[in-house]
Order: sequence, then C-alpha cells, then structure tokens
Amino acid sequence: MNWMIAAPEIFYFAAALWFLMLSFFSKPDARREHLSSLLLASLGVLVCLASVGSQGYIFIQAFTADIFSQVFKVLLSLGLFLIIALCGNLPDVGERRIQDFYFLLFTCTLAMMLLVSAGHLLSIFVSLEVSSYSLYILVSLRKNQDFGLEAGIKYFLVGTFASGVMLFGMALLYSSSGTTYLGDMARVLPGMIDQPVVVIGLVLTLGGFFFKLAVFPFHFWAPDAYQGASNQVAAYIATVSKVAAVAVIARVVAYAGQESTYFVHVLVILSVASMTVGNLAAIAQKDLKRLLAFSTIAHSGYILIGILALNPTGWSGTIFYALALLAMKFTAFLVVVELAPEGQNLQINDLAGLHRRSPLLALALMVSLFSLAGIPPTIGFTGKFLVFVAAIERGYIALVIIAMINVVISLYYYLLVIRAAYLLEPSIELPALKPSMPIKLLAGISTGVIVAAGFFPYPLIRVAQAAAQVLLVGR
Amino acid sequence: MAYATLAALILATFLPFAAFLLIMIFTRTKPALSARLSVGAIAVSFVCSVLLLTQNWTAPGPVEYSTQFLASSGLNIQFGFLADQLGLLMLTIVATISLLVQIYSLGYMAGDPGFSRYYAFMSLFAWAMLSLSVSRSLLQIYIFWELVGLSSYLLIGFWYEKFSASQAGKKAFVMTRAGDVAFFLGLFVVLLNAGNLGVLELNGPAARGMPHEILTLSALLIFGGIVGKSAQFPLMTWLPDAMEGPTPVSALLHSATMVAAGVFLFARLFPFFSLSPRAMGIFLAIGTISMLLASTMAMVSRDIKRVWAYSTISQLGFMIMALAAGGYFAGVFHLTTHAGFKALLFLCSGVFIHHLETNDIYDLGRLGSRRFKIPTISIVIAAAALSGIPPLSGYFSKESIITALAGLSNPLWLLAGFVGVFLTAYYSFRVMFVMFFPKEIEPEKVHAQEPYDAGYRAMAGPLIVLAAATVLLGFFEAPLKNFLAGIIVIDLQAPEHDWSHIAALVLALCGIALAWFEFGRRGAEQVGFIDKIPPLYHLFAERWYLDHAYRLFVDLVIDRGISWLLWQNDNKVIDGTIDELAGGTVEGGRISAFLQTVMIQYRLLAIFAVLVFLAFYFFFQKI
Amino acid sequence: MHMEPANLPYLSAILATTVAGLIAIMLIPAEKKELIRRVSAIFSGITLVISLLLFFSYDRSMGGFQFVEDFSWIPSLGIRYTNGVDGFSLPNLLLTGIVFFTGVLTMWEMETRVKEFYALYFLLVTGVFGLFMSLDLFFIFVWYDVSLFPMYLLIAVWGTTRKEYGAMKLTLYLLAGSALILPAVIFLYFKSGTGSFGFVALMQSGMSGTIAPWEQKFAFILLFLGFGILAGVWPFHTWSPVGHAAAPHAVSMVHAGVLMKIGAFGVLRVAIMLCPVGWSYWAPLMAVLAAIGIIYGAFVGLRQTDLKYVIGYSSVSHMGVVGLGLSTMSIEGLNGAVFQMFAHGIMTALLFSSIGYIYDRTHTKMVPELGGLSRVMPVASTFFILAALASMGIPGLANFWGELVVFIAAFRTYPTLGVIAVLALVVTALFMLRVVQHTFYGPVNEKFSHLQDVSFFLGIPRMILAAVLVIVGLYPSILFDVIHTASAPFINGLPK
Amino acid sequence: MIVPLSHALILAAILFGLGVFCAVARRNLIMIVLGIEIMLNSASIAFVAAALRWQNLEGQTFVLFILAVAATEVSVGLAIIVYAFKRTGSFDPGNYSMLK
Repeated sequence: MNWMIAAPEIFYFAAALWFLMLSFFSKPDARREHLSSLLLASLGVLVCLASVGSQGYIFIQAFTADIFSQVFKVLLSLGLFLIIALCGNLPDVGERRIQDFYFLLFTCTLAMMLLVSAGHLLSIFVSLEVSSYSLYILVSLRKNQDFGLEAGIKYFLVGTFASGVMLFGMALLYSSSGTTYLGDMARVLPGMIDQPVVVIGLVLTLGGFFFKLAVFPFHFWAPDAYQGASNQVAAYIATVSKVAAVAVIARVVAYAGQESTYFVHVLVILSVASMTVGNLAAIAQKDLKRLLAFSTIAHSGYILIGILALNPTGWSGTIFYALALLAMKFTAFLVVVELAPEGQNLQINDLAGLHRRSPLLALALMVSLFSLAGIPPTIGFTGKFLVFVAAIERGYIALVIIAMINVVISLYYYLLVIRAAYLLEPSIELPALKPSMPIKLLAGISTGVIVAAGFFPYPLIRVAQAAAQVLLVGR
Repeated sequence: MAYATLAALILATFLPFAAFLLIMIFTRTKPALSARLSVGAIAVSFVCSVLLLTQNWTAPGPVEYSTQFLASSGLNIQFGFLADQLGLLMLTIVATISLLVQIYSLGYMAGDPGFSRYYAFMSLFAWAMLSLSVSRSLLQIYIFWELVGLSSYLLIGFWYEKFSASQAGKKAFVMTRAGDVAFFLGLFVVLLNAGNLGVLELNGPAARGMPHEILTLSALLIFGGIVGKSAQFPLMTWLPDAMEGPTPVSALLHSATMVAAGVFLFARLFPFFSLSPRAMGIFLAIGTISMLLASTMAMVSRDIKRVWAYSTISQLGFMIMALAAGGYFAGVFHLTTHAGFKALLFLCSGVFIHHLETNDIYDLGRLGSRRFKIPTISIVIAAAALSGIPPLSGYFSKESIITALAGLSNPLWLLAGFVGVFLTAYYSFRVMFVMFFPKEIEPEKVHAQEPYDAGYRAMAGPLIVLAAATVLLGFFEAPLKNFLAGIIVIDLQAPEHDWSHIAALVLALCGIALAWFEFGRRGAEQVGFIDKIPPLYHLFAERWYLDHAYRLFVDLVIDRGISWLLWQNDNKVIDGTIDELAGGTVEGGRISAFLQTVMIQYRLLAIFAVLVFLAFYFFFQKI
Repeated sequence: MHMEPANLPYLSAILATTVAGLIAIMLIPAEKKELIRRVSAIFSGITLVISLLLFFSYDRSMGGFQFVEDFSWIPSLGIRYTNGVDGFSLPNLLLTGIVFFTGVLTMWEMETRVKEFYALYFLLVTGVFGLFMSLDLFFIFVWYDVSLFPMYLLIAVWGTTRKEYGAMKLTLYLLAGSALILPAVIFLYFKSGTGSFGFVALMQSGMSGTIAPWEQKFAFILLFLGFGILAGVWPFHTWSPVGHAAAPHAVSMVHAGVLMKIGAFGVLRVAIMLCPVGWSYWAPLMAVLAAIGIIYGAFVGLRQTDLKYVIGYSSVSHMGVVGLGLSTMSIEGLNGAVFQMFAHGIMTALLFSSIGYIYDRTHTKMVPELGGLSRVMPVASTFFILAALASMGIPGLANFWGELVVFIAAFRTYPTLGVIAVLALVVTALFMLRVVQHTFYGPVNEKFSHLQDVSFFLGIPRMILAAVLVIVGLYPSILFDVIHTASAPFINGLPK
Repeated sequence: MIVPLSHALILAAILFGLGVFCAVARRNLIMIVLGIEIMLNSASIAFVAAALRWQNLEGQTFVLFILAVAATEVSVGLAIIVYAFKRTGSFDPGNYSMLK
C-alpha cells in the first residue's frame, strides 16, 4: 500500500495544518497569508498534476485513485488556486479570521478530493459532511453579520436535512445489497433494480449529492448562500463544490444506478424542474450573485440530462460540462469580485457603464454570460451540445427541446445583465476601473479558454472521455 | 444583307438606351449636351427604321433572329427581333413621332430645371417602345411593356413638385400594372399549355393544339393587359389624369405611341385571338363601350388636353372595334393615321398652353389663340382629320373601319360606329369654335404679335411636317394595304358598302354643324346641349363616377379593409401572443423567485413533499 | 455530388481575413476613428475580392462542391471542419461579400463607439460567411449562432426606434429558431447511421432512404420552422420589421440583406437536401405559408409610416416569393428561389443604405415628416427610387427574373397560389410608389432645403449596389448558370 | 433474525417521518436541528437492522460514524444558531428573511 497514491490529499492536509498552526501562534497579516496560500495552492496544483497517472486502492477500495478521480482532483486544485487568486484583498472577512478562512478553504478542498476518490459509502458520507460543514462556516464568516449569518443558518439546515435523507437512502441501499462498497454494489444491484427499496434508496442517496449540486428539491439554499456569503466564498461554492458534486453523482450512478425506466423518469422530472425553476426565478432577480445562483440551479438541470443518458457519451459530456462550468462561473465571479472592492453585494444596475470603465472586464463578462447561455463559439455550447447528443442518442428528443427552450429563457436574463454592462450609463460618474496586472491576465486567459474550448474542444473532450472510461469499467 | 438588317435593328433599338445611360450617369448637369445626345440617338433610329421599312417593303416573309435566353433557368424563351411588316411599320411610326416630339420639346421644355432628366426619360421610352415593336417572343413584349409603363410613370410625374403630377403618375402606373398582371397570367397560361411564347409560333401551329376554353381564357387575360395599357373601359381613368405631364409627353406617349401599344399587341396576336370568336365578341363590346363613354366625357370637358385624352381613348376604342370585327388592315391603318393627327393636336395645344399658360378652352379663346397662325391652321386640319373629313387621312382610315363594322352580321355595332363618328365630330369642332370664335376677348392680348423667336420655330417645324403627313397619308391606303397583306390574307376586293361611307360623312358634317350652331354662330351663348341637362353633365364630367368607384375601392377594401385587418392581426394577434407569452414567463419568474424566499420550514417541507411524490410516482408508474 | 479539393484554401482565407480584421480593430485604440474605418474598409474589401474571385473561377461545367477544405475536428463525434461551395452557396457568398463591403462604407459617418461597432460587425459577418461555406452540420449551427452572437449589442447600442425591445425580441426569436434546429440536426446525425455530421454523408443517407420517412418528416418540420423563423416565414415574421426598424443601417443591411438569406439557405441546404421525403410531405404547407407571406407583407406594408418598417414588410413579402420557389420541388423553383435570394439581398441593402443616408441628414424615418427630397438631393433619391423599382419587379432589374422564374414554377405546381402571389404584385407596386411619392416627390419642405446631396465618396457603396442590380437585371444568366449546376443534379437525383 | 428486515425498515421510515415532522412543525431553530438529529438516528436503526440481516459489521461501523458526525453537526449548528440568537434575539426562523 504505497502512500504516494494519496499524495494530493496528504499535501492539502499539511497545508490546512499549516494554517491551523498559524492561527494559534502568529498575528494574522492579510498580505502574508494571501501570498502563502497562493504559493501552497499552486504547489497543490503541481502535486495533483504529477499524480494524475497514479492508480490503486487504499483501505480496501474505500479510497480509489483512478484517472477519473485524479482528473477531478486536478480540477479541484485548479479551482482552489483560481479562487485564492481572487482573494487579493479580502475586505469582507475580518482581519482576525483570515487564517481560519484559508484553513477552512484548504480543509474543504481536501474533503472534496477524498469525496471524489471515495469508493465506499462511508467515505462518501464522511467526506461530504466535512466539506459541507467547512462551507457552512465559510458562508457565515462574512463581516456584516446579518447577511452571512442568515445565509449560514439556511445553508446549514437544508444541508443537514439533505444529509439525513442521504443517510436514510444509504441505509436502504445497504439493507438491499448487503455491501457498502460501490464496486460490489455494481455487481449485486443489477438484478433487483425494480424493487422499490433499492430504487428509492438510490434516489434518496442521490438527494444528498443533489443538495451539493443544487438540483430542484434541494436547491433552496443556493440563492441565499450565494447572496449571503462573501463574493469569494460564493465563487468557491459555485465552481469547486459543483465539480465535486458532479464527480460523486457520476460515480454513484455509474456504479449503483442501473437501466430502469423509473430511475430515468425521476432524473428527467428533477432535471426539467430545476431547469425551469432556475431559469424562471433568475428572470426576476435584481442581485447579480442571486441571479448567478439561479443560473447554477439551471445548469444543474443540464448536467442531469447528461447523467440520465446513462451511456458513454453521457458520462464524457457530463465531465466536460463540469469543466466548462468551472471556467464559465469563475470568469463571471471574477468580474463580480473586481467590481465590488468593498465586497458589497452587486445589483445588476451597478454594472452600468462597465464597457467604459474597463473594456476587458466587460468583454470577459459578456463572453462568460454568452457561454453560460450556451451560444456556440463558447465552451458552454460544447458542453450543452455533448450532453444533448447523449440524450438524443437515447431518444429523449422532447427533453432536449425543453432544454433548448430553457436556453432561450436563460438568454433573456443574461442579455439583461449584458444590457446593463454595455447600455446603461451610471447615474454618478464612477472612476475607471484599473484591475491589477494578475487579474487582467487571469481575465484574459479565462476568456481565451472559454472561446478556444468553444472552437476547438477536442483535447478537453479527449480528457473527459478518458475519465469516462473508468465509469464503464466499473460495471 | 441579313447582317445589315440585324445591325440596323440593333442600332435602332439600343441607341436610345445608350443615350439614356449616358445622360443619367454623365451629362446630368449639362442640359444642352444631353438634349443633343438624345435627339441624335432618336434621329439615327428614325433613319434606320425608314431604311428598314423601304428595304423590306417588298420582302416575302418576316425577318427573324432569336437566341435562347435563360436556358439555364429551365425555360425555353426565345429572345431576339421579329422585323415583319407590322413590326417595321410600328417601328417607323414610333421613331418619327419621337423624333418630332423631341425636336418640339427643345422649344417647349427650354429653361426647365429637369431638362436633361426629361431627355433621359424620353430616350428610355424610345428604347422600350422601339424594342417592343420588334420583339420576338411574348415574354420579351411583356418586359418592354413594363418598361414602357415605367417611363410613362416617370414622365407623367416629371414635375414632381406638383403633388397632383406624382399622384397621377402613381395612379397611371398602378392601373397599368393591374392590366399587366392579367397579361402576366395570360403569359403563364399560354406557356404552360402551348409550351412556347414565340409570336410566330403562337400565331402558327403552337396555338392549334390548345383546347378551346384555355384559348379563350388566355386571350381574355392578354386582353386584360391591352385594356390596362390602352386605357379601355374598366381601366381608363388614368389617361385623362396623365395629362399632368408636359404636353410633348402627352403628345408622344399618351396619344400616338404608348397607348397604341395595346392595339399593336392585338394586331400582333391577331391570328391567335381570332381563333376564339367568343373572345373577339367580348373585345368588340369593350371597344365600343370605351369609345362611346370616352366621347361623352370629351363633350363636357373644359381642359383642352383632357378633351384630346378622351378622344384618344375613344379612337383606340374604334381601333379595337375594327380589329375585333376582323378588319385587321382597318385597325392598323387607323392606328397609323391617328398617331399622326392626334400628335399634331397635342403639339398645337402645346404651343397655345406654352404661350398663354392656361389649359381652359374658354380662356384660350378669350386670350386670342387665333393670332398664332401656324398652330391654328394645323390644329384645324388635325381636328378635321379626327372627325373624318375627306380628303384627310382620318376620313380614309375611319371609312375602312366603318366598312369592317358594316361587314358584321349584327347592325348594332355599325350604329354605335355612326354615333361615335357624330360625337367625335361634335366635340372636336366644339373646341375649335370655342377657341377661335370667342364671345368676349381681351383686345390688347388678341392683337399682340406672334413671337417668332427660336423656340417658337423649333415648335412650329414639327407641326408643319405632321400637318403635311395628315393631309397626304390618306392617299397611301392602297400601297399600305398590300404591304400589310404579307401577314394576313386581306380580301382586297372587300364589298364596297358605299352607302355606309356617305352616311358616316353626313353624320360627321351634322356633328360639325351642331357644334357651329351651339358655339360658332355670332350670337351663340357657347353652352353645349349637354350642359343644359345637369345630371347628365355631372355624369360625364365625373367620368361616369369610375374614379369615385376606384378611390372607394382602394380606400375601403385595400386601405381600411384588408391591410387594416392584417395590420391588427399582425399587431394584436401575433405580436400580442408573443408579448403575452413573454409577460407570462416573466410573471412566472416573479412567482418562482418569491417561492425561494419562503421560510425555512416550508422549504424543508417542500423537499420532503417532492421526495414523497417521487416515491408514490414509483408505485403509480408500476401499476 | 463529388467534392473537388481546392489547391489554395480560399474559403478559409475569407474567414481568416474577417477574423484578422476583427483582431486588428480590437488592437487600434478607440479614439482613432478614421484609422478604424479605413482598416475595416480594407479588410472587407479583401473579402469582397476573394468572393468575386471564387464566383468567377467556379467551374460551371463541373458543378458539385468545389474549393473543398477538410480537416478532422472532433473525431469521436465525426465532426470535421469541411468547407465547400456549390451552385447554391456561391451566389450567397458573393452577396455577403458585397453587402459587407458596402455596409462598412455606409456607416462611414457614424461617431459613437466606432471601434466596438466595427468589431461586432466583423464578428457578425464572420458567422454569415462561415455558414454559407461550411459543409458540416455542426459548423453550420455554430456559425448560425456566431452571427447571432453580436446581434443584440449591435441593435441595442447603436439602434434607432425602440431599439432595446427590438434587439431583445430579435435575439430571442432567432435563438428560439436555433432551439428547434439543434435537436433536429443531432436527430439526423443519429438516424443516418453514418456517425458523422458531414453534409455529403448525411445527404446520401437522406437520399438513399436509410433515414426512415417518418424521421425525415419529423426532422424536416423542425428544421423548416427553425430556419423559417430566420427567413421570415409568415407566422414567425413579426421580429423582422421591428428588428429592421431598430437596427442601425449597416446592421439592417446585413440583417435583411443576408441574415434572412441564411434562414432560406438553411431551409434549402439542411432541411430540403437532407430530408427529401419530408420536403415532399411538407411542401404544400410551405407553399401556403409563403403565399400568405407574400400577400401579408404587401398589404401590411401599405399601412406603415416608418420607412424601415415598410422595407421590413416588403422583405417579408419577397422572402415569401423565395419560400414559394423552394416549395415547388422543381428545378425552376430552386433556380428562381436562390436567384431571388441574391436579388432581394442586394435590393434591400441598397434600400437601407439610402435610408441610412437620408436618416443621417434628416434624423427622421417617418414618411409623413419627409417630403420633396428629390429636389434637395437628387442622387440619393435616385438610388432609393431605383431600389424601390427593383422591389416592384420592373424588368431590367434583378428582382424581376427571380420572381418570373418562381412564378412560372409556382404556376405549374400550385396554380391558385401562383395567381394570388402574382396579384400581390399590384399591391407591392401601390405601397412602394406611395412611399416614394410621400418621401421624395411633392413640394420641398423648408426643414430639409439646406441639406446637400451625397458626395462621390459616400455614394460609392450605393453605386456598387445599384450597378450590381442593373448588371444582374440585364444579364441574369450570370447567376442562373451557377445555380443551375446545383439544382439540376439535386432534383434529378431525388428518389421518386 | 428476530424480526424480518422489512419491519425494522418500516420502523426506521416512521422515525424518519417523525424527524421530518418535528423539523417542519415548530417555528424554532433548535427544534429543527433536533428533528434532523432524529432523522439521523432513524438511519442508524436501519443500518443496524441491515447489518444483522447481512451478518457483517459494516452497518455497525456506519452507525459509529453517524454518531460522530451527528456530534460535529450539532456543535457547528448550535454555534451558528446561538451566535445568531445573540445578534437577533430570537429563534424564530421567520425573522431571517432579509435575503430577497
């Protein structure tokens, strides 16, 4: 049992420990903490990249490291690095809590990495809870308490409720299959998928993960959490935790879920519901982050389409979509963070005159929003396209048409935001925005990635397909 | 030899088009140069047409060149020239009269700001009309038919500052376009059934194969085009309004050449039309109605140009009656002579209008139009020819029409012919007496000198030429007859109904006598017998209320009716539903957004409710 | 349908030029307006030259797809970057080149945010060029939406009347169209069993019947409605007048001149050529909608008082003629339809270009407020009147031939609809002349008496368009020969 | 087995229902956390029953971890709720409706 398989986890555990020690012994200094966290995060990315090829099991398949988990670990570490890059000046988190903030960030990422490579129900449960609890606290860490606290409470309550549901589901699964290892389940469950206990157990288990992905019934926390949390934490939730959620759902459904019309119908109902609710609610939003929250809910609906297709193109489409979501959401939140130096909540109309204040940020916002809407030359469209190809391969034409109609509705509110950025003139003359060099670089690169992956997505698709192979082998 | 004819044809037709392009693009700002260009081009065309006419005077059959056009579009349409006797005759008429009118316009239009634009449009018209007369296929005729309509629109609305001019132009174009659409449909029916649009083919074998009722239908549809262009019964009211254009334009287009295009087409397809007697009967009826209607309107009109416009409609009605009655030569010969003396009438009126700046015949009389010697003499000659007084050309052509009408079984048409001759004589000499024997005159104007400046001379020249032509043309009846015999076997020795000629002459003289009695006499109060019966007077003056009917139709049915209905449909129904849909989604958005802000307990309850529903769905779906 | 590879990648060269132009404009600082205009003029000029070169060096005798470029793009889904041009797409390519170049020149006097305008304008035209030349369904869809991408901003920022409403309505409408196209395209991809998005492969499977009849019918109606929305098919046309009126002149030139052709071209290329059985099933519906469109456009046009609305509705009427041509399932029908697409594109571009000039001077588009412009600016009015005459179908100008051939074909297959469509010619003449009369003729009103006529330089774009209208009008077989090389083999190859 | 597995599962399901009812019924944050605790325990019962049925210890280990996680959950939850109580002075979830 060589420990090198878990190298990324060990590294992030050490980084978390480092910040814990700092919080005990040294006086918090924002500048230094930010630089050290940036360094650690970039090292973490390198470690994950190095360990992409490692294969193997620890604790008898409880911790499995395969190409699927390693790809996702790279995504998670990359996401963390990008978010920390945004935490240049953290006005919203008090000076005293800077170290705890970074400690919690690293712990949460560590937990998600464990979640991604979990092969056993128990390790899934524990790592999911650890990541959720660290997120509850991160959300409540906001300086102006009333927002942060309310969001934290709501997030906590819905989260624990969902984990209760998940646990009950796992119990049902365990009682019907007799094993808690995903690998064994894959061999035992196929015969009895039509028994009520098994299928409802599976649905309830997925409930916990749907909470993380903000799918329809469990999405109530998302708008309040995004609006309540500070911009950087909201960015973290929107990007990194979504990627982890997709990974764990894909793994559980690929191993445990079988070909059953009922199961597919449930996923179709949830997907359509979350798409419609997300898109419709987003139309009436005034707060930008709350709008992005609803758009995430809608995107979870599109991801579900990829999952419910239950075929190889479906899996690679879903993985590609997770990657696309990371890129798009990050660019959108980059603009949000840059536009709110005091960390206040941005209204849509605060975007007025952005095209004059900083053309680059306006372009980044436009490209990311068009990509979120799914207009072709962007990564968002390729993601949607792959997912729709998978769905139509299984013959769900009506679902794809409903999804496309939702795309049209979503374009409406994205255009409202773009309208605000390009058309509206601010009432009071705002100073021209001068984002720092790294931020400019970051915005440029991310916009470039979005458009390039839209035009020539093949390398990323190949990565997604390689990762998807693992899910099929497990059968 | 063949190449010479082809070269001459191409030169005759395309030179004016070249002149048009040159003027429009380059010499727009240099009036003198554009006038010279245009007149030069039409002069060359005139010379070519005369040469062609004389060379082919004795030629056996039609001279024809055609190339395949638009082959790649899957249709077999011949494009080229058909220089047969009728074509060459028409070519010469159009060329001569265009030349004369363009020379006349040098004087008439001098100093007009749009001078070069005027000559550009005149050349455009010349090109279209000349090419129409020698077109090879029906489609080619249709194309130049539309271009002639376009040039008439541009020339009628030449003084576009005057709202009435642009209104008249628009009215003319839309009415002729209605006729053209009928012609277009007729074209399709023929193309689909006979498979070919060549004029020779249609007159020849191709038409034999067509079933009878298709033949009548296509003949009627094509006649729709003729009705539109030659202002026959239903679509006639645009011609009087077309008098808004400059007088030379009225002389050229709206009397001699353009409106005659309809009659020319009738003559061109005469063998094709004569295949269906029922159609010919209908044409006869329409010709008669428009002839009678127009002459009644002419009797009451006070505007000199409108009188001649109504007279043109009625003479065209005469020609169509002649052709419909089988008198091919009569129709064509009347077309030739009418072109001559009607142009002369307009040009003389033009001189009076140009110098006295009024169109009203009573004012013209009062301001002493007698003192213009040449125009007075030539207008009297032209009016006499119009009424059919021997030895002028009008008498011979009208006599051949009367003969053709007499040949018909039903005497009704002959009677209508006689009434027409009487009314024509009456209204033409009514104008003469009012203008030259005015009741009260303004002394100082009457005795002023006749202005012999350059402009006047440019106008007087063409008058003299046309007057000579009106006098001499009558004697060319015989040579013309055997020239045209080439196309249709004309029974040269048609039985002479000499009693009908004498009757026609007597009626003409009675007409003149009545006109003299009411207008010419020393003590006459110069009020027509029609003016004494107000309801009849208003009926004729209002053009039998045709204009009201059209305006009502356009206003109620088109504007207020259909387009309002469709616009409401567009605005309310289609846009309405879409905006409603959008509003609905936004409202739905507001509701679902509100649902997200509900208290925590309700959220947990909602989650649980959905899970229970999914569970039940399992059992529901199982059963 | 053979594919003849190109020695030089001309087609990608066009795309490369537009993208290079886009990048060049992005690099120039915003205040150097004159430089930006010149650079965009040069780049658009290059694309025009290349498209002309392509048009005249296309081998009429061989036909089929020429100048073909083919690189694999996403092998796993069988998507290849293939470009090729045939009789149908060549005229449209040339049309786009001409309208693009003249559009750039028409906006020469604009002052507000010039850099962004030209950047978005280049992006719009890249999408249009891409769609006309690509032979891969994935790329046809991608380019379709790329041309949609900048549309909102172009109209919302630089537009005129009710611009935000118009921009939003137009963008959502067109995206709703694409919402129908994507599922159908993927559906065809799977049903054809060729496992590739390649157009030629799918066409063979469509022709040979591997795609079952009911599938072809289902895919055809989806594609027809999807692309039909963009082509202004009758019930879905309401965005076009609003969009035209709201858009700035160059955008409405490209918008009406070329974007509506994308819709019609899409119906022809994707719906008709891939699902012939569907086409024969749905053709009567297409014909009825097209005929209604012709009548509808003409009649509703009568009531408009805004110049651009009038042109918008006349475009709906002309696109109805194209629809009628496509629905006749005959060689003449297709020839006439594609010819009419070209002719209408040039004519609408000329109309909008002249309205642009008038609007820049008089700052009003409302017909009642205008009047007597012909005396004040004779040259500018002549351009508009020439285009108005073309729209009425006067022989000697391009539209006449398109309408003639379409009506002949329509008369053969749907006589009643043919008659109705021809009757609409009278109404079109009435409302066009009414507009010309109220705008240009009549007494000169003093508000506009001080305006000066169009200078030579500003006249260039309009002169080019007018010249093309007349040349194609006098010698239509330049276009018909090219179109025929594509329509004849396709119709003859149809399974009976 | 003393009692067939299905009976135990039904018991766990009823307990789960009670937990949900408790969480939803009372307008008091503490009671919600309490309700969720009950739900977790119902899951433990199900696990124990399943472990007995399949004669392996995995179910038991699961229960141990559930207890541990429940403990952390309560501590974190109460920390936030108590802190919120200190600031707003009430446990009523109704007055936390600032985020619109």
